[in-house]
Parts: sequence; structure tokens; C-alpha cells
Amino acid sequence: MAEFLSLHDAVARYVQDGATVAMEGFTHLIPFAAGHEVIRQGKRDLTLIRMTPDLVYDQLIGAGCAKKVIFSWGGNPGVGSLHRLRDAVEKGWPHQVEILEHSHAAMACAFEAGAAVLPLAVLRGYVGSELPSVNDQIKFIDCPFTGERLAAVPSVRPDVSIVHAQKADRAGNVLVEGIVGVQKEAVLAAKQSIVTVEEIVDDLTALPDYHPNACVIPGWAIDAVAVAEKGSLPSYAHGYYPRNNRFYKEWDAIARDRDAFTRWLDENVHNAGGQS
Amino acid sequence: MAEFLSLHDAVARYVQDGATVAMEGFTHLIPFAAGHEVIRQGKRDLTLIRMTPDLVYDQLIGAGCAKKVIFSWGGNPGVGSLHRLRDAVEKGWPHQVEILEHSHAAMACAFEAGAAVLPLAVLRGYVGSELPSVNDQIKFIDCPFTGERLAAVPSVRPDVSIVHAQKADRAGNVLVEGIVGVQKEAVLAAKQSIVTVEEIVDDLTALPDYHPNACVIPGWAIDAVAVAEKGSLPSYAHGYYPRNNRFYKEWDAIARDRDAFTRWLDENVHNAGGQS
Amino acid sequence: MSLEYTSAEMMTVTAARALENGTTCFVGIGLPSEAANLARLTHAPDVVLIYESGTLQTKPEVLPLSIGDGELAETALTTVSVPEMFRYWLQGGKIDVGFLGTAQIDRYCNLNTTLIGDYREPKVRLPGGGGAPEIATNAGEVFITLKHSKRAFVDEVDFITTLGFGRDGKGRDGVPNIGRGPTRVITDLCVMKPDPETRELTVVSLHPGVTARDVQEATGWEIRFDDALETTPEPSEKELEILRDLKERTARQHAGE
Amino acid sequence: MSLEYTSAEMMTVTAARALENGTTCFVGIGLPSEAANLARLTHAPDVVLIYESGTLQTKPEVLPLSIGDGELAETALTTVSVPEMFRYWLQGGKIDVGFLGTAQIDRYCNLNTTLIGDYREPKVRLPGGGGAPEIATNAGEVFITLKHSKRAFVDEVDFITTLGFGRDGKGRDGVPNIGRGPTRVITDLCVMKPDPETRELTVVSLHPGVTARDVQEATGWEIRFDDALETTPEPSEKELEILRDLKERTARQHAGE
Repeated sequence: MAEFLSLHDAVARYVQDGATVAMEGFTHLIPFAAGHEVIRQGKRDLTLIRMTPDLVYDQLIGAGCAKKVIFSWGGNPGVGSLHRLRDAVEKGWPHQVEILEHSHAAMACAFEAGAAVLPLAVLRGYVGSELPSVNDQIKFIDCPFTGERLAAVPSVRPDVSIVHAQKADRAGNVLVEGIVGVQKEAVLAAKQSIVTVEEIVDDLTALPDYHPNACVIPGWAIDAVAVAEKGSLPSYAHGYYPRNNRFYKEWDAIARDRDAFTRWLDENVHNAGGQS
Repeated sequence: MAEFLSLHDAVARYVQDGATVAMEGFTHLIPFAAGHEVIRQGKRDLTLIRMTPDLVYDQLIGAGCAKKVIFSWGGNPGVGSLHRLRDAVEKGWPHQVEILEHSHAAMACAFEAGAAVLPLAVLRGYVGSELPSVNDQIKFIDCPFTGERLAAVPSVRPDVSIVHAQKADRAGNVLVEGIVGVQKEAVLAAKQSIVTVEEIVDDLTALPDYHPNACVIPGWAIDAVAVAEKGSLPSYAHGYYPRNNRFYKEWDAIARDRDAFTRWLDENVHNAGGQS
Repeated sequence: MSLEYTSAEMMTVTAARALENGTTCFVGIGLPSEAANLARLTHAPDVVLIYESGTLQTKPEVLPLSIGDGELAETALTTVSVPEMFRYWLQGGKIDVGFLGTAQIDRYCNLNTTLIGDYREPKVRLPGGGGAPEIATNAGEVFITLKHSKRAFVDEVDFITTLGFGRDGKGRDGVPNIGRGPTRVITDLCVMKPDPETRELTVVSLHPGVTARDVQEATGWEIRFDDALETTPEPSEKELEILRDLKERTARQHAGE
Repeated sequence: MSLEYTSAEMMTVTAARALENGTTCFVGIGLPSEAANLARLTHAPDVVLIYESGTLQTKPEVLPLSIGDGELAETALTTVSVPEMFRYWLQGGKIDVGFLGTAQIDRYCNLNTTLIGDYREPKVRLPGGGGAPEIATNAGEVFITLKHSKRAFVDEVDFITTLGFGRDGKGRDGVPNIGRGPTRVITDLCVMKPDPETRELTVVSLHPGVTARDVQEATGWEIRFDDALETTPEPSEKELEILRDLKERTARQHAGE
């Protein structure tokens, strides 16, 4: 049953050192405010799961929160590399980070299977790819009906998932609109979940443009709801504010340089206080 | 690419004797008009797939169209038996009909796997049930990661799927709202598909209450679109007309008696002309 | 108490009281749906009712005739696809209680909704499994409600559509990721629970005016009675009023008025 | 013709022309997205563009910087979840053409977007597979577009992220339910196609003003030229105008203006 907490308290309660954490949002609604709160609280040894690590995990990795990253595409979209991820993988700064990589199709299916609480996802995938040679979590099974060889990957079952959404209502029901990614799956697959939202409304179903098949996560399937206005910037919230593409481009220079990154982190995260 | 056809022409072109046909709509939006057209055109030896055969398959079975029925719950909802189905299974009238039965969970997953063009669906199902002893299409696999024994069923891949929906637009894009069941899955899983709709609008995305995550099947994923006003009565169309629960109750007496059924069929289907 | 009520009303009220407020309940059509909605309209306003048609957290004004009446979608928090319902919500472990009816039930709570007689030559063909086989194993626990009769309460079901505790009472032992199974059966005569050790169905409470003999005569095997056999509390005036209103509204609507 | 255009424009226009009207195209970000949208704005108004973010049949006014810019959802027919996108639409066989870029490509059209060097001690860590491994095998066919250079066109890729035709050209032989794989590669110098027999990448068309030697010097193996080597048709004035407008709009928007 969703409890309304401050972002500070939600992260303090549900994100433990050493936990497996999925912060999802496929390009859209990336939970940056929550990621920054995790950095401010100095969480350590996290196994971070995200299809696209994006800037949010680049920042967490650079800040020293990550032990391992599970992902399927680790770039700055349309710009280039994630330099903090690369620096950790290639040079071990601030410390060595283990990686486990999949394809998008496999991770999407693994989130789906996690929401369905199955131990595995089955897909027609990885044919001819060398990814199975570097990821021992990719196996193959034979279909008992056709004999076809199909890929199998373990489902994603995080200790805690954190997503950002547009609205929650007073019962903690959460509305996600636009690019919904694997956010619902991430919440349902996790043992515990935090959802940050742009705003609280009285009753989602009473909204004038409410749709009978809207992507809604009921409050009783969520542990904590926290308000975080503009909580996904520089990512975006459909219907609220656009993606700050300019910042995504500027990030390249910031993240390339350890000092520039450290300064940015101090100014914009550590000393930025957050919304408590 | 969706072609706009009369219901007569769509059925004549895409439903062949001996075909495997899925007419879906979970209680809601059941494609009765299309079912009646199939009866009128005297199609034979069909393998009929539907989670809930409902009155529409009771009528097709009684009319002699079915060779086999694949289903997971074969009753008249809230009323009792499907007497035409029972008469065929128990007494072979008008001829013997083979049945293959699943649970809802398995069939729902089989439609999902069909839409994903996988050969099998995997679920945590049939534990302790004797259904696997009478359905040789239910097998079990061991998860390669956890060793857990899980059920596997073949995916549903019909020759043709027929569904009813609220609206199509001039490009053949179809909007489904309310209880969406396995309709999208049925269309995507099928080699060919017919969608009947209540009405044609100019452009779905220009509708004032259009939702960015609406359940829409694009026209290029459909073969034929046919207008069939009130095409799901006595089932219903969310936003158009309610379920005729009274007729569902009346059906019990009609279907109990072969003569009463035959008369009903003559009056309401064979001699009703259809919408051509 | 001098309230007048039928044994059917007694059954529904007792079944309704079994549902705690705040519970998520996967609701079968018919008696379970009646009981679950009565619970919602009385002591459990925050019970979350989920129907297999995909309607999440629905609050129907009248009882649905089918599992997918328009009323369910119109009053739901949201409606998801049927594959999602079974995968994410039921198998996904989000359901506290599965509430089922049945045609046959046996001493180990196995349910038969498939057929009477032999599978290949059925005497009576019943509707089949529907959602029940996986509701019974994937929900946290299962409540069952049905009318008490020798036809329904049989020593061994002709066919196990849906697992109670198997033909020997051990059908859930050692099975990973399985719910607790049936925890209570509510009829128009009594309340039964599986014995904690043997899993054999045991009468724990008789409805007012019902004797142990009445129950035995309506049961197809020698049924056990708990040592601490209780009398089921009667319905309250308010419960009866709300139930009767609900059923009257429902009858009017289903008649097409 | 006396039109002025850059080799990058030549590449984009040629790549765009490869997409037929009415095709369903799963679009990679960057050069493929630029080409696919130019196709939609010129000769292929009914091309169906699908991005892995879940946006079905989208018509962006400006090029997205990321695979999930708001512009994509706002102009889409509808937006589905990412699992649905990969399961129902890509694996589900609804995609005619997968349009990909890459960091490295080899003579058998295998793609590497994972890393340069050794996996455990990479010289350069690249972004990884993303959607490409399954786009390349589940789409009907694959177009690839990238700038021509010795760094990109290598004899053997350091890592096969995404199957072309395998290290021996036979990687698709006998594999059930697999697409045709790469059918053309478009660069700023030329157009290449896999040899129908050996699958070895073969230059079939040189862009105006480009020599066979230019191509060879930008390729990390001794590349074959088709006997019937053609000259790629030049961009039209209209194509260039539309492309330049599109890129100018895009630059303005991405700069945050």
C-alpha cells in the first residue's frame, strides 16, 4: 500500500547498501531526482539495472554508488559515450564496476517476466551474436513443441525499483503516459518500489481526459510515493516539460573530465539539498 | 494493409473451410455479426479457438460449422451451460465435435506468445490440475536458471482471427477500448485478420479524447476492415450499447432444444440477410 | 435475533465477512462476486476487486452477469489486457485471496468444473477450468463458496480441474511458489476449513438452526466436525438490507429494464 | 547536374531512397533516423516509422536526439510498452526493414557496437547492443548506413554484437525464423550489397565523383566491386532542400531554442 513519503525518507527507507536497484524510464520520465537523492545519501555497492543507463547511471557510477551495472545500451543518446561508465569500466575510476550486458529485446522480456514473477524470459534472440559468450546469464532452451532453439534469460527481480510518473492520486494510484517503457514492469517485478511524481491529484479516474485503459499502477502495488516536481529533468515528462536535449549535449564535456564531473556533482547534487 | 470490405466479402475471402479461426473479444465486443456471416456462408470443418466460446460459438457449433473447439471456459456466463456445445460433445449433434481445453491463464499466455510469434508460452500453471492428462498440448519444462518446473503450451497462431472494435479510421487503424481481452493478440497472432467496427472515423488521432497509449491496431497489421453496426450484440461495445443480459438468459431455453435452436437460427441468421 | 433471512443470504453474508478490508481479491462470477461486492458495500470499502476480464479495482453498482459486463470496466481504476491480468496480476503475486465457486468439491478441497462422468464420454459436460486452476495456485489463499448438496460435495471429484490439496491431501507439499490454497469453504449450511495436518475439510461453524446431521446429509462423505464447533453469527439488518438492494438493482438491470 | 551537396547529404539521400513507400521500418537513432524521416518527407509519405521506445508509426517534425524524444510519442499513432514493442512488433514479424547504424562492420556485414579491443580489457567501450541484435534477425531485411572509414570497415569485427552473416558468411544458413539480414550498406562513398552466394560485401554503386580507389582506401580489407558497377544517382534539389530544412529545424530545437 503506497505511503506518501518525502523523497529523502523513501530513499533512506528502501534503498539499502548492496541492493539491486532498477531505476527505469525509457528515455522518458527518467527518475533523476531520485537518483540524485541516492547519490546524496551515499549509497554504496548497488547493482544498478537499467536498459539504457543514460546520464542518471553515469552520475551514480561516477559518484561511486555502483558495484555492478546490468544494461543493454550504455550511451548518451544521440551524443556519444557515457564517460563515467567508460572510465569505471576501462580505468576503474572511482573504482572497478562490473558489467553484465544484454540486448534490449532480452532485457525488455526479462522485465516482463519479472512482472509476471517467472524465473525466466524466453525470446527468439541473440542469434549469431557473441553476447552469450560474455554473459553467462544467457542460455538456450529447445521448444518442446517445435524443437526450435530459443534464448532464455533470467527475469529481472530487483530489490527495489524507482520510477518517475506524471501523477498520483490520494490513494497512491499512479498514472504514466506517453513512452511508458518498462516502468510498470519494473515496479511490479520489484520486491519494493518508489514512485516519484510531478503532482498529486485527488482522483485519477475523475480527471476529464481519463482513459479506461490508461497505464495505471494501483497504489496497493507500490510502497512509496514521493512528489518530485521536474523530477525527471534533463529527461522529460510528457505533458509537463520537454527533454533538455541541450543538457544531454553539454553532459559530454562535463563527464569527460573527472574534475569537471566532481565539480558538477558537488554543485548540482551534493550541495543542492534535494526536496526533503 | 487493411482493405475496406463488406462483411460478406471479408468472410468469403478469408475464412476457408477447414481453417483455424479465432473470434475473440472477452465477453465484450464479441464479433457476433461476423459469426453469423460465417454461418450464413456455410463454412465447414473449422477449428474454432476462443477462451470463452460464449453464445457465438454455441451458434456456430449448432449450425454445423465446427470440427474442433479450443477453449478454456465453455459456459453461458452467469446463466449456465452452452447447450449446443454440450449437445455436440455429449450426443454428437449435428455431428461430433472434438474439444481441446486449457485454463484461461494458459490460453491468455498462448495468445500473447502467438502475437510474439514464439512457438510456446511458459507459465506457472496447471499445478495439480488433471487437465494435462486430457490435453496432450500441455507440457512441462525445467527453468535452466532455477530448475523450477513450469507449464508450456503451444502458442495460438490462427489462420484467421476475427474481432470487433469500436472504430476504424480511413487508414484502417482500429481503436479498441474498455475490456480489451486478447483482441490485439488475436489479430497479431493470426496469418490473416478481419476487424469489424461500429463506425469509421476520419482520423483516430484527431479524436478529441484520443489517448497517447490507446489500444490501437494499425491498419497495416490488419487484412480487412468491415463496418458492422451493433456487430457485437447481444454482447456489447463500450461507449456504444450495453450487453443484452436478457438475451443471454433467453438463450438458455432456445439452445436447450434442437428445434427451437434451428428455428432461431433460420429466423435470425440464415434469413436475416446480414450486412453485405 | 428475530431477523428473517434465507439460507442463501446467510451464505452470502458469511462469505462476505471472510474478506478483510484492504484485501486484493480475484473474484469468480456468481456467488463469489455477490459476496465480494457485499463485503465492499459493508465492512470492507477498500477491498480491491479484480475480475479476470482485466478490470482492476472495480466497484460495480449492480452485480455483473458475466465476468466482463460493461459495469465492471466503467467502474474500474483501469482495465488491462487478459494476458496482462493473468501474467502480471495473478501469477505476479498481487492477489491476496482468490474467491471461487465450483460444481463439485471433495474432502481435500479439489474442485471440478470440467465434467461429470468419464472425460471421453461425459454424462454432463461442465464449462471447464476458466481462471480457476491458476487462481487456486497463484493467489495467496482461496475462499470457496457454493450451495451444500450431495451432488456438489463428493468423496472424490470426477476430475481435478483445480487443485485443493490433491487426492491425498499432499498436493501442495514441496511445490515451490504456490499459494496456501483453500483456507475456508462457505456454504448455505456451514463454514469448513481444511484440517491443518491432514487437509481434510472440517466443519468449524454451523449456521444458526443448522444441525450437524443436516450437513452430513448434504455431504457425500463422512465429514469431520471441529471439536470447537461454533455457531456462525447471523447477518445484521444492515447487511441484509444492502444485499437485498444490490440483488434487486441487479435483477432489474439484467431483465433489461 | 551542378547542385552542390556534401558527401554526408549524398549518403542520407541515398539511404532514404532505399526505403519504399508503405514499408514498415524499425528505425535506429542517428543516420538511419535522418534517412528514414527524409524518405517519409519525400517519396515515401506512407512509410511506417517505428522506434524501439514504443512509438508506432511516428511522424516527427524534427529529428529526435534520443530514441525516445517527446516528439516521437506526440506524433505517433500510439505508443506501446517496450516489452510489447520487442515482442509483438519486432519479434512478431511486423517489421519489413530494420535500419541500423554501427561503429564497426566487417566483410560479412557483422556489426560491432560493443567494444574495441578485448572484452575484459577494452580499449574503447562502446554503448552496446541495444535493439540491434534482434532487429538484425527478426526484421524482414536490414539496411545499414554509416560513414566510410578504415576504422569502421574492418576485416573482422572485434566482437559480433549483431549478426550479419557470421564470421564465415554462413551464419544464417539453416536458422529457422530468421530475416534475410543485411541487404544493403549505404555510406558517404558508395552502396554495397552482400554477394548472393558468398555474402561478402560488394560495392554495387559509387557515388558521383568517388573512385574505386577512394573506397578501397577507406576499407580495411580488399573489397570487391560488382562487375556492373553503377554510379549512384545524385540528390535532387527537392531532396536537398527538405533535408536541409529538417536538419536546421532539428539543430534549433536541440540547442534549446
